[in-house]
Amino acid sequence: MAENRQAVGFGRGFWIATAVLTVVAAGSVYFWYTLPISNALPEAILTARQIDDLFRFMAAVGSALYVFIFGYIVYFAIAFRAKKGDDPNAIGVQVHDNVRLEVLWTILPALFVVLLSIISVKIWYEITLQPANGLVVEAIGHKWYYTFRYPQVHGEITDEMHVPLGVPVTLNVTSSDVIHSFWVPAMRLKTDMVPGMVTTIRFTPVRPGRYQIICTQFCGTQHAEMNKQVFVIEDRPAYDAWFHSWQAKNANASDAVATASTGTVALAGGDAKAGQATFQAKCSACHAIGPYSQRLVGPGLKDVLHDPSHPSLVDGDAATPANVAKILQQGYKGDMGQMPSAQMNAIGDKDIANLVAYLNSLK
Amino acid sequence: MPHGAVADPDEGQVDQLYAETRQLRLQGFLLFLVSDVVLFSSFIFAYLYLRNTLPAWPPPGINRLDVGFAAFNSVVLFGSGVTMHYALESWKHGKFARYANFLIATIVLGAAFLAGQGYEYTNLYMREHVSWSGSGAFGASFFTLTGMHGFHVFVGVCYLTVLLLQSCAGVYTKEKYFGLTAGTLYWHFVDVIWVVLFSIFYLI
Amino acid sequence: MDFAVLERSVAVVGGVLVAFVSAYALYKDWKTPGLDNQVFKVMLFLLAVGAVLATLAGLGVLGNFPKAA
Amino acid sequence: MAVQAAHAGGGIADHIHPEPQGFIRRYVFSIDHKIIGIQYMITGFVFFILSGLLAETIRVQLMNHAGGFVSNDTYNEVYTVHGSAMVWLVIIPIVTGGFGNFVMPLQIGARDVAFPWLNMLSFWMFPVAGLLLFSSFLVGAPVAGWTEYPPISLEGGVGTSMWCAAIFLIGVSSTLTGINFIVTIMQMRAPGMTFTRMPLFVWAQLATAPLSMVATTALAAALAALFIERQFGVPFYDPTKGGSPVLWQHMFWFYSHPAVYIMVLPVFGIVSEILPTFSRKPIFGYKMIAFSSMAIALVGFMVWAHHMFTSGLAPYLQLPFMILTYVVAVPTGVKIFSWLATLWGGKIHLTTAMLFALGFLALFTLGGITGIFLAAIPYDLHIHGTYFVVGHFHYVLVGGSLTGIFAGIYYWFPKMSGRMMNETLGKWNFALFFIGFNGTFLPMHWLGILGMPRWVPQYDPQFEFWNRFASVSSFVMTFGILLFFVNVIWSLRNGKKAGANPWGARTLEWQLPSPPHYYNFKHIPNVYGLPYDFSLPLPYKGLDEELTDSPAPVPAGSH
Repeated sequence: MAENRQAVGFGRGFWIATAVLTVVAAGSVYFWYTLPISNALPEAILTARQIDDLFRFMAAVGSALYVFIFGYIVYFAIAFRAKKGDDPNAIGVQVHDNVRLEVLWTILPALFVVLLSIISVKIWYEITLQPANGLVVEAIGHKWYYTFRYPQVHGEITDEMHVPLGVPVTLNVTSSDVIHSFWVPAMRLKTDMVPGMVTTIRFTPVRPGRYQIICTQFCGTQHAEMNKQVFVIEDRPAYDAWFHSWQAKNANASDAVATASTGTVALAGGDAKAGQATFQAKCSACHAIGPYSQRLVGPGLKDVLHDPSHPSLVDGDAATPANVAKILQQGYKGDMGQMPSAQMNAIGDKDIANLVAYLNSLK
Repeated sequence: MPHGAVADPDEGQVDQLYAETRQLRLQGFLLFLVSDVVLFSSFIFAYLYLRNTLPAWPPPGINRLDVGFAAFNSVVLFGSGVTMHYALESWKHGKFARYANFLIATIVLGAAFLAGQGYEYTNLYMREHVSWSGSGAFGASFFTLTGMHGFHVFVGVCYLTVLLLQSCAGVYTKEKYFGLTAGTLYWHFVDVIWVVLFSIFYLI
Repeated sequence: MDFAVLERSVAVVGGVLVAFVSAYALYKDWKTPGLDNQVFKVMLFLLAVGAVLATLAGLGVLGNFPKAA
Repeated sequence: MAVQAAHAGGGIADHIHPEPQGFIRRYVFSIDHKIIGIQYMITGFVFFILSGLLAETIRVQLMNHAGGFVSNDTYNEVYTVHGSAMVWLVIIPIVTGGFGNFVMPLQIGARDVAFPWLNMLSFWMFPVAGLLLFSSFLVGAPVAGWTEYPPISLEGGVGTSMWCAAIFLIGVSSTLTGINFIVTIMQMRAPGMTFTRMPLFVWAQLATAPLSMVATTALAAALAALFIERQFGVPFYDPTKGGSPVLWQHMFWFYSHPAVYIMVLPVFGIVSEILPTFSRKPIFGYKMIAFSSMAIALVGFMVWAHHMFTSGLAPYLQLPFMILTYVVAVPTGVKIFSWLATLWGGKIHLTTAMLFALGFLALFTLGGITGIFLAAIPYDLHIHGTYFVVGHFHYVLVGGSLTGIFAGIYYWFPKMSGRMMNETLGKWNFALFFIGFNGTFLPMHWLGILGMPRWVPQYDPQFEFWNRFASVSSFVMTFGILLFFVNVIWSLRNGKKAGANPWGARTLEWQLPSPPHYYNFKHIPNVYGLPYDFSLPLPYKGLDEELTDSPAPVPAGSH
């Protein structure tokens, strides 16, 4: 049996094939490690390089492995084929098992899995643990466009997204209708924009330029046209100019749609009188000015801030002005329907302050 | 054992064959119940998931479900599980009259449970204004799950009635009564699902 | 008599009864062979658990009662 | 006869009945597993042609970066129905209902499945579901892709509800088939056929059946919820009414990841039969292959959220899903290496069936490797929802499952019809399919990495070259597949008579005449060994006499 195996299985052809495949596999490893990915697709943020390195690692190992598997398939199919002159009833080498070999090819992939897990967890931590102290931007998906909110800019910016070079960005994304997605290929980052949910990604742009934002989650007829661009601007004054221009442009339109879901609202100087008017216009469809039990859609709000039997709000937080403001700002996904966020209600920070002042004045 | 013993069925090993086909049907029926359990589990997962994503449960404006009546109604259903168990036991021991009494008791208790649930639904809808489609995830998960369970109870009541009629008509014998076993399995399954539903809706 | 108290009392008494009977049935069946009987045993056990839960709920240990308004 | 009276409910003795003579009872509403298996295949291939046409519509649209062949909405309908039909009406029914029904009872030495009537019922749900799905085109088919994520799938007309109903129906059919197969394999194996003597195809079906049973039921729940939300406004998924869109994704992928294994595991079984037969060698590492099927099935239930890395799950929830997905690589690797080792030192007969099996090995391996890229969260954040994904799952489902299906048809066609398929046509079929397939789907990986999202009727002009390349290649592939149908139809009439065992294979079904008798086995044989030892005598005793001593012939078309 042993000679037979030598002659049939591990003859010169096998070793030549193995040598050729090893060279090809080494070549493919070299190919992936030297492939200039950033020429085809720039690496625009700090972690993009590492993500590409992960790709190189997987592609190199994967293609080397594939070269061997495919190569051996072809080689075996040719080398061991039944030839014309063969005995028609000839059979192959009758081996069933080889414990050492099987252990080997269980352990090796398992080790690869461990290695890959370590590498990907490490990179993934770097992606999720990007600094949170920089610029906070909010991106909102609509059918079929994106808008953005910046701190100190009222309303939504319908222009392209602008970020200064080197400043960490915290991007909160959400959607106003169906699920969209926010993908910047050059940043190797993507997150779904799920309605009713705020998802956060963080990145630090390190390469100036203009990059596509693409929606990858099907969102309707014109899904394919849902694109925008993000400008990474090296020239700080230029960024500031763009920023101020939007501050000016949105100065008046501001309170129509306000910043939501991030940052706390300044409550000082709320005007109860104005709040009452806003309440009539925006809240009275669902809330009565009566006791808690006087329910329209939501509960009665007469003594929402001063009712000892209801010390906490629907979200479980204590009934304090700041927490009421938070609900007004972020909305609340309730069950009789949704308490709309400030964005959906089209009220601004000032309105929230007024409303809180008004509610606080009721006793 | 695989069916070597039936290689030559012409010899008429009827009881052997009965044992074999009974085993087939038993396994098939149990697997059917397993897939039904998965169906319920999926909806239970949906309920717990939705409940978990909301900041407060029950949502504002909806009172907690009345556990008192539910406990009463649950005991009715659990009691029917016990009577069903003894119905099958009686059949196995050849006490057919006792069997019929227990089975009728089971059917009555099952129907009583359905009536109780109807009462609870009416109460929720009329007094608490909780409805299937108008009360958010609460109404959706509560009515879908309990409704599905109620439908299973209803099917069970019908199934047991058929079994009662069949056994009166002499379909089953003291040795061959797989239909009754299946009915008992189904009824226990319905009970046990309710243990879970009762816990997750009324107790937590 | 308050209907609510009645239903809770029935739940407690019935729950104890059902729990005991199913536990007894489980005890009697403990050594029966066969796939169906194994399943029955699991079911009886769960039934007993359910009855205990219902009893505790009837006693007000578990679950919430609507506040007497 | 007393026997019949005792088993009116179905079961083993059913096939002691006389063979039905009427055409309807014999070929249409048949309870014979062989006929039902063939019915599954024919129906599946009819739907395959229809959804193949849809696929070509997609490729024609994408010839031009601005689209223009069909409107956006039509395009969306086309790929949605293409995906849904290929998954639920083509691959799953053919590999489980088709091959499982035809081959599995023959291989375990049974006269039929455990519940023949249930089997017929499951089959007839399938064409009904198919008609329901395709007729949704008349009222406006669903548009949101085969995944139908809400809230977008809550919009639109009744088409999406029809989609729900159709998939629900096919799901019930799949669940019942799963139950049927589990009981059959557990209870109806021939005497002596222990678990470690079962052919690997049977092992593969045994690993698949619980998946079809459990996972499909979970999908049924998700579909039922979507249906009642669409029709009655009951909020499960709509965030504005207190539901959660991510809930659907959990429930859908809890099914749809195992669904991938439902589509691929039986094909592993097919390949594990073909490779030893045409290598004239025992399968290498029988136990490891069988065990790894079960391991894949088990782990397959625990990895669903790797489709949801961009959906905003809590980060600590994502990690275990990534690592468990990597773990799937180990049993899959074991299988691939074992198949390679089966080839080593064999006497390989390169029949068309063998070529397709080798093609499966090559293409599926690549699909498996690209799967690792998608499992790695950091890289998935880049390529999720792009053409990389499209390329990947077509390598798994077309390169894997469909290639395996072709291999299986070329292999078992003689058993089904009694005639051989044409080998020359078959080899052209393989070559064109293999080349066209790679040309179509390989470039998609690179397109995805560079930034081409999926589900788009128009795209950035920079991707136009490779899209055209893919489209042209897909025409080549389609032509190759066309040759397959030509071959089947031609061979049904003109193929050489096959005889009982044209390939010299050793599993039980090849020890019966082609096509087998209505009862399969007049006498159930005794089994006392694995079917893969080519140096030993056949491990069966008590087979019908006229066949046991016919010598193993040379496989036709092997030179």
